[in-house]
Amino acid sequence: MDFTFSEEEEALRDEVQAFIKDNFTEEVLADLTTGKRGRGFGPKAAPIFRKIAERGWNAIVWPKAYGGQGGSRITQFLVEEEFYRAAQVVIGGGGTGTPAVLASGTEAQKQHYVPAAIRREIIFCQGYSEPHCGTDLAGVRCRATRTGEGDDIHYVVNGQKIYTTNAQVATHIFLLVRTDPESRRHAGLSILLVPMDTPGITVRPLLTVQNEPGGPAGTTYGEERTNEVFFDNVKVPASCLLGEEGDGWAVSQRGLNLDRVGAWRYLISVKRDEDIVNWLKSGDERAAPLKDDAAVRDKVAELWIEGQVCRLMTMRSMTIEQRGQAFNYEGAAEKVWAPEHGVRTTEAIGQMLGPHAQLLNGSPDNVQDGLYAHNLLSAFQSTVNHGSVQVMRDQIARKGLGLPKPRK
Amino acid sequence: MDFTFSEEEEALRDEVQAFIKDNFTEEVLADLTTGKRGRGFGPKAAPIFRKIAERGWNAIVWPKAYGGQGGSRITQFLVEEEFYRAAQVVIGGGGTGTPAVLASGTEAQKQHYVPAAIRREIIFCQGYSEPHCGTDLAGVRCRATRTGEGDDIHYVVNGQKIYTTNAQVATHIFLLVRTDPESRRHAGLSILLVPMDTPGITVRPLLTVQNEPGGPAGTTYGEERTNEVFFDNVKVPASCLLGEEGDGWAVSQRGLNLDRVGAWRYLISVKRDEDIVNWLKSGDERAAPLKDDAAVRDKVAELWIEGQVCRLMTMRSMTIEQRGQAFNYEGAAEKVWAPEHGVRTTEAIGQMLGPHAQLLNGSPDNVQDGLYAHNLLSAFQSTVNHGSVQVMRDQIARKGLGLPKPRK
Amino acid sequence: MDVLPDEQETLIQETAREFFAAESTPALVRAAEKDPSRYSAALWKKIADLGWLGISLPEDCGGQGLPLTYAGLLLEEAGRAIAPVPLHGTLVAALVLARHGSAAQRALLRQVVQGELILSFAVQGLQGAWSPAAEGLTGRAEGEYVVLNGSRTFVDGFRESGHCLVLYQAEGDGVAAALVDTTSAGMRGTDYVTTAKDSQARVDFDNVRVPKSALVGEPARGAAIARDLCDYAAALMTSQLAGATRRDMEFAVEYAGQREAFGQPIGAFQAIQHLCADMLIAVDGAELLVHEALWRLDQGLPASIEVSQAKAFAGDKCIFVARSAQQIHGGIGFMMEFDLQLWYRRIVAWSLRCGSVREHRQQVAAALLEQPGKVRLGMPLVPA
Amino acid sequence: MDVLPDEQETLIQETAREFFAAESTPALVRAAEKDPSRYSAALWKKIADLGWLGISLPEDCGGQGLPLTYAGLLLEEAGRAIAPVPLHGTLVAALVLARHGSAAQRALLRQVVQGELILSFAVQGLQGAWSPAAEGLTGRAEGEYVVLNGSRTFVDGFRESGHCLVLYQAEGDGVAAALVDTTSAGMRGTDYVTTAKDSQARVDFDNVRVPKSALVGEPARGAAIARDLCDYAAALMTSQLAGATRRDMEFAVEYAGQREAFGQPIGAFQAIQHLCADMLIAVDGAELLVHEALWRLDQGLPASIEVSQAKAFAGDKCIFVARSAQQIHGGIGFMMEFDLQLWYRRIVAWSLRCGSVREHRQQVAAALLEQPGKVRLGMPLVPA
Repeated sequence: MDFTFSEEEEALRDEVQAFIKDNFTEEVLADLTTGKRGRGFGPKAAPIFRKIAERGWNAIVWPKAYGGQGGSRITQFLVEEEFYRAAQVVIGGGGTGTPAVLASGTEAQKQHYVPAAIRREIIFCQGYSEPHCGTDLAGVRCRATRTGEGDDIHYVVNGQKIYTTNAQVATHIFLLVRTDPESRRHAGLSILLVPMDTPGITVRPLLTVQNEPGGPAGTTYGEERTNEVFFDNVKVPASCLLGEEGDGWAVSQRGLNLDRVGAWRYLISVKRDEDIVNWLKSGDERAAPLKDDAAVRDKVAELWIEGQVCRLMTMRSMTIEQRGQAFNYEGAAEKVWAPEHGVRTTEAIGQMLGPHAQLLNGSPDNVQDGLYAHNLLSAFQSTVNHGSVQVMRDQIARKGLGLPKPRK
Repeated sequence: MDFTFSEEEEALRDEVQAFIKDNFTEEVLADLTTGKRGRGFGPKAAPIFRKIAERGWNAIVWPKAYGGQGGSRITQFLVEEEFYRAAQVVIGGGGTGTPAVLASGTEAQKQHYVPAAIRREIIFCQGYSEPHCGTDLAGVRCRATRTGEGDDIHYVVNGQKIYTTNAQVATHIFLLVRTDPESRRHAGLSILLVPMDTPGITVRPLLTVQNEPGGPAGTTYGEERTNEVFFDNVKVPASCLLGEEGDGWAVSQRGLNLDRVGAWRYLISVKRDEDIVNWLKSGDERAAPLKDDAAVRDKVAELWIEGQVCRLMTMRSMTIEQRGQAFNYEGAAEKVWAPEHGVRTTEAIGQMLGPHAQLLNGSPDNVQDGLYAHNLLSAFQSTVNHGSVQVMRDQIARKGLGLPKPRK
Repeated sequence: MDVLPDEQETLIQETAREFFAAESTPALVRAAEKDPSRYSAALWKKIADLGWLGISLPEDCGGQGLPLTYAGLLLEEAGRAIAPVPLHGTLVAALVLARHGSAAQRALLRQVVQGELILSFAVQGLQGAWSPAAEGLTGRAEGEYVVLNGSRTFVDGFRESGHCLVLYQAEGDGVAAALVDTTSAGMRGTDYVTTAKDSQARVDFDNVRVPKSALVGEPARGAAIARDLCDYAAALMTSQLAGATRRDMEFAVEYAGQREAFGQPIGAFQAIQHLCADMLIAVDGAELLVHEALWRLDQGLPASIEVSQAKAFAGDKCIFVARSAQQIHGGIGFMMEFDLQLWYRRIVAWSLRCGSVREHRQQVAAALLEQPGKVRLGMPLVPA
Repeated sequence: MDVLPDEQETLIQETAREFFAAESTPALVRAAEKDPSRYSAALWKKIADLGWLGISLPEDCGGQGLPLTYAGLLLEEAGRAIAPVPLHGTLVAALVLARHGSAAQRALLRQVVQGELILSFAVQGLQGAWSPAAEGLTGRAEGEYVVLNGSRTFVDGFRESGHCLVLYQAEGDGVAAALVDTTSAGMRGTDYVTTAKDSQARVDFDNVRVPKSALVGEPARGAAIARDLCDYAAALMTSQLAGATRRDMEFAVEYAGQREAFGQPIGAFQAIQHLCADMLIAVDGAELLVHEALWRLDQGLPASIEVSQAKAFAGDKCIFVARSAQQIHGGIGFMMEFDLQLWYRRIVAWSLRCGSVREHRQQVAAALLEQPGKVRLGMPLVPA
C-alpha cells in the first residue's frame, strides 16, 4: 500500500497549477462557462487546449505510438483533477471514443483517430441512449444497413439518439447501431464512428432544468443543454466500423472501465463537501451561526468522511487500472457511492442554508451565485447517467458477491 | 378528522392507570419479568389478569355474544397501550387465535374458545414458521393426515414448527398444516387448534441473544426464549379444524389485520424515543453534555417526529378497523415504518451513549439497567418477525400502488 | 379519534382535485412562470368564484367558516396541481387578520374572498431565520405612525399583493404585526430568482410610515399573533408541499408501470417497488402530521410543536420523494420540455420555505428537553 | 499511489486468515465467553509462536519491524475470526512503548512478543469520553512515586494483563502516561457485562503508588504519547471491526445464496442483492479509510484526523452491515445456538469502543472548521 503521489507527480501538479493560474484567466473561465451552455468552447479557451495537448497532459496514459506519453494512470488522474478543479474541464483525450478505438480499432483507425483526438481535432460524442432505452442499451433500435459494393460499401443509418451531450460541438459520434435487423438484445449491434457533418444528421437541442438561468461557473452537475440526434438515411463508409460487425456490444464495453469513475465523476460528487466547509469559514454573516452549530458540524464531518471514501474508491479504481487488472465490482461500487454521496451532500447543504438554498444564479441574496441551489436541481442526475445506481447495484451483487440471477 | 380520544376514553384511561398503580407492584413487575424469561407468568401476576378480564378490558372490542364488550377498537387500543406501557403486558384476548376463531369458527367453536380466551383459560401460541420457511409460509410442510371414521375422525400431525413464542405457556397452538400432501403453495393448507397437552407434542426451548443476561424490565424487544415444537403422530380430533379443510391460508389471513399493528408493535417501536429524552433530562452526569449538544438534539427531534408518524400510522390503522374498512397497504406500511424507526432510534442512541451502550443488565456503569444495550441486541428483530420489511414493501408496491408483478 | 378525512372532507377534497386537474394544467403553470406576475389571474378568479378563498374564514367575513383542516385540504390540492396562484400567502394573512385584525381589517377580508385583494406576509430577516421573533425589521413610533426600517426576505407574492402582513420589532414593545399597504413610500421589493420560478421577493423598508390603524391587535398580543402567523404559514406550506409531493410520487408510479427495460416494466423490479413504497410512506407521514397540526390549530389547542413536526418531516422527506421520482424517470425527468421538473423545482423551494428542517427540529428539541417533566408520545408538548 | 495490498501484504493476510479460520473456531469463541479470563490461552500461545505479536514492533524489541499496515491486516484477520485473544490491547500498548518507552520498558516487549506478557491500556474516565486529555485520573508526585487517584473505564483485558498503560493528568504537568503493574495496591478492576461478553473492566485507583521509573517518556511529551495511544487504539480497533464485519457480510451473502423462499434463493431478490451491495461498499469504505490512516501513522505523518475518519465511518457503517446480516438471516440469526450472533455482539461493542461516531466526527469537524485556510479533499487536515 502507498497512499501518496510521487515527488515527480507532485512536481507536475505544481507545474499544472502554475499553468492554470497563467492561462485560465477570468475571461477564459467566462468563455468556458458559455461553452457549458452549449454554444461551443469559444475563441478564448480554444488555444489553451492546444497548449495542454502540446504538453501531452491530456494523453499521459496513452501509448507513445499514437501520440500519448505512455505514462501512468495515476499521473493522468492527478492532472485531470487539477484541470477539472480549476475550470470544470475534462481534458481526457476523447472521452469514450479514444479508449475504444485503442482497444478495438485497426492500426489505421488508431493512427487516424487517436492523435487527432489528443490534439482535440476530433471530439467524440456518445450515441448510446434512445428514447425508449436509456439504461437498457441492449434495446437499441437505431438501424444501420450495409449496402453497396467494392469501394462504395457503406452503411445507411436511420433512427434516433437522445441525451447526446456535446453533440453540438462534437466532430464525430461514437454510435451504437443495430446492424442485424433480425437480432435481439446484445447480439447484432455494431459501433460506427460517424462524422457529425455527414448529410442526414440533425441535432436538436434539449434544454435541461439547469438552463434557465444557467448555473454559475463551478456548478459541477448538469449541462444546460444536451441533444437529440436524428439519422435520416445517413450514408457512412464501411471504414467507419469499429471492430467487427455484430460485435458492437463487446466493442462498446472494451476500454470503458473508466467511464464511470475518475477525476470528473469524483469531483462532481465531492466538490460541494469542500465548498460548504470553505463557505462556513468565509465570514458570511449567514454562515456564522451554522459554523458553531454542533448538528451542522456533525453533518459536515459525516459528509467529509464520505467524500474521503469517494476519493479512496477513486484511488482504488486508478490502482486497478495502473496495475493492469480488470474491474470486478469496484467501478460499479464507485458509481453507486459517489453519486449518492453527492446527492446526500447537496440535500444536507440545502437543509443548512434553508431558504437561501432556493436562490439561483443571478438572484439577490443568493449564496455563492446560487451554486448550491443549482446543485439541488440536478445532483441526482449523476445517479442516473452512465448506468443507474440500480443497475450498478445489480452488478455489485452478481459480479462482486456472486449472488444468483432471479429464476425465470 | 378527529385527533383526540373522547372524554369517556380519557376517563377510562385514568381508571386503568389507577388500576395499574394499585396492582402492578414491584413484586408483580418482577414476576412478570421472570415470566418474560420463559418461565410462565408466575403466581403474583396471574390474579391481575383475572381482574382485568373481570373488568372486560381485554375484550372491549369483542362481541358481547362471546363475552366481549362490543366496544370500540380505539378504546381497546387506549387500554392496551396503558398496560403495555406499564408492564409490557399484551392484554388482547388471545392474540392471533381469537380474531381467527371469530372470523372463521363455527358457532360452537366461538362459544368454546372466545370466552375462555378472554378469561385467559385458553392461551394460543402461533404455529406458523418452520425451519425451512419463515417469511414464505406457503412452503409449510407440517403434515396433517385425516383418518378414522364416525366419531373418531381425526388428524395425525407430523412435523416441526419453529420460533413458537410462548409455546411453553400456551394451552393451544394455532397450527398451520398441510392437509393435502399433493398440494403446493397456498392450496391444501388447513388450520388446527391443537391443545398443547396432546400426546406427541414436544416443546424445545430456543434461547435468544437476549437470554444471557436477561434484559431489564421495560426492554421492549426480544423475548429471551422462544421454542421449537415437534409433532410426532399427534392425534387431533376433527373438531379442532378451523374453517374448511384446505382453506387454511384464507383462514389464517382472515381477522389478521391487526397482527402487524397496534399497541404492542407501536410501543416497541417508539418507547425508546421517550426513554432517551427522559434520560437526557434525568440529571445523570453522562447525560448533561449530550443534552446541550445540538447534534444530539437534532437527532432526538428527528426521532421523536418519526415516532409521531408511528403513532399516527397506528391511529390510521385503528381508524380503518373502527370504520369497519379493510386494510389496503396501511398495515404493511406501518409494519415497515415502525420497526425500522425502532432500529434507527436504537442505533442513534447507541451513538449518543458511546461505550456505555455496550453495557448490559447487571453491569457496573450501565445506563438504565442496560436497557439501550439490550435494545441494540434485538431491535432489528422487529423488521423480520410477522412479515419481513421486504415482503411488506412488496405488498405496499403491489397492493397500495398497483405496481406489476415481475414477468416470468 | 378518527384520523382519516370524513365524507364531507373527502367530498371537498375530490371536488378541489377535479377542479385543479382541469384548470391548473402544466401549460398554465408554464405560462405563469413566464408572466411577470408569476400567477394566473384567470385561475385566481375561478377559485374565488367557488368561494374557496374564504373556506376557513368566519362567515362574518364572508367566509364559509369551515374548520382549518378544510383549508389544509384545499392547499394540498392546489399544491398537487402546483396551481400558480397566491393562495398560500393570501390565506395565511387572512386567517391571522380574521383572528386578530381590527374591524376595518376584517372588513377587507370580503375583498379577499371575492378575489379582489391579494395578501402577502413577511416574517424573515436577512439571515433567513424562520422565527416569530421578527428580527431584522424595527418599528419606531412617531405620533400616529410607526416607521419601519430594515428588511424582510422570502416574501411570496409581494408584488401582486395589495397588503402585506409584516412582523417587526416595535421599539420597547417586542414583536408586533402591521398590515402594510404595499404601495407605501419607502418600501421596495426585489424579485428573487428561485428554483420554483415563483414570486418570492426581498422587501426593503426605508423609513416606511405606517399609520397606527394598520397595526394588528393589541401590542401585548404581538407575540401570540406572530406565533399564529408562523404556525398557519408553516402548516399550510406543509399541506401544499405534501400535495405536490403526492402527485410527484404518482407520476413516478405511473411511469414505472409503463416504461420498459430489460424486458419488464421498470415498476416490476423490486428495487423500484421498494423505493416507491418508501415514497408512499413518506408522503403519508407528512400528510398525517400536518392534518393533526391543522386540526389542533383549528381547535385552539397549542399546536406549534405539531406544526414544527410536520414541516420538519415534510421538509426532509418530500425532497427524498421528489428526487426519487426524478431518478425513476431517468434522463427525461431532467428535460425542460417534460413536465416532471415543474413539480420538482417547487418541491425543492417549498421544502425550504417557512422554516428549515433544522430550525423546526430545534423547536421540537427545545420542547422535549427544556420543559420540565417526562415526555410521552401522544401527550402534547409545549414550546420552550 | 497504490491503495490495495501488495503481494507481501496479501501473503501475510492470507496466511493469517487461514490460521485464524482453523484455530479460532466458533466453538473456541464460545468456550472463551464462558472462561473467566474471556480469552483462549492456547490460541494466544500459537499466535505468539508465529511471531505475530511482534509483527510491527522494532527488531531490537524482538519484533519483525514490518510497517503498521501489517499489524492492521493482522487485526483485520483476528477480527474476522473474532479471535478471543487480548491482541488489540497488547499491540496498542506495545506500539506506544516501542516508540516512547524507556529502555527497561522496551525490554519488556520481548516478553510480549513471546506471549508471556499481556498488556492493556486505559484512556477513558467515568464519562466515557474518548480523548487524550486523560480526564478522570490524576497523578500527584510524591518523592520517587506518582500517586494515582480516580477511575478508568472500558479497559479491555485488564484482569489478564501484567501491565496497563495508563493515561492520567499529572498535577501541573498536563497529560502523562505510566506503565502500571496491574497488581499494584489500591488498583481494583470490576468486570463489565458487555454485549461482546469480553473482558472490559472499570479500574478504580485509590492512592495507587507508581514508581517514577514506570512513567512513559518525558513529561513534555505526554500529550504526544497520549495522542499516539489514542490513534493506535482507534485505528487498530477499526481494523478489527472491519475484519469482523466483512466476515459477517459474507455469512449473509452465503446464506442468501442458499436459503430459499418464494421459489428462489433469497439472494436472487433484488432487495436482498442491493442490500448486500451496500454492505460491501460500507465494509470496503471502512477498510480503505483505516488502511490510509495506518499507512500515514506508519510514515510518521499526522494521522489523527484520518484515524477519526476511519473510526467514525466504521462505527456507523459496521453496525448497519451487521444488523443487515441479521435481518437477512431472519429468525435464526437471533438464536444463541446459531453462530451469527457471536459476530453481531462484538461488532456492536467494537463500534462503540475507542471513540464514538459523534466524538470522532467532532474531531474532523474541528479540523475542518477551526483551522485557517481552505480545505481540499486529498490534502491532509491538522487536528484543531
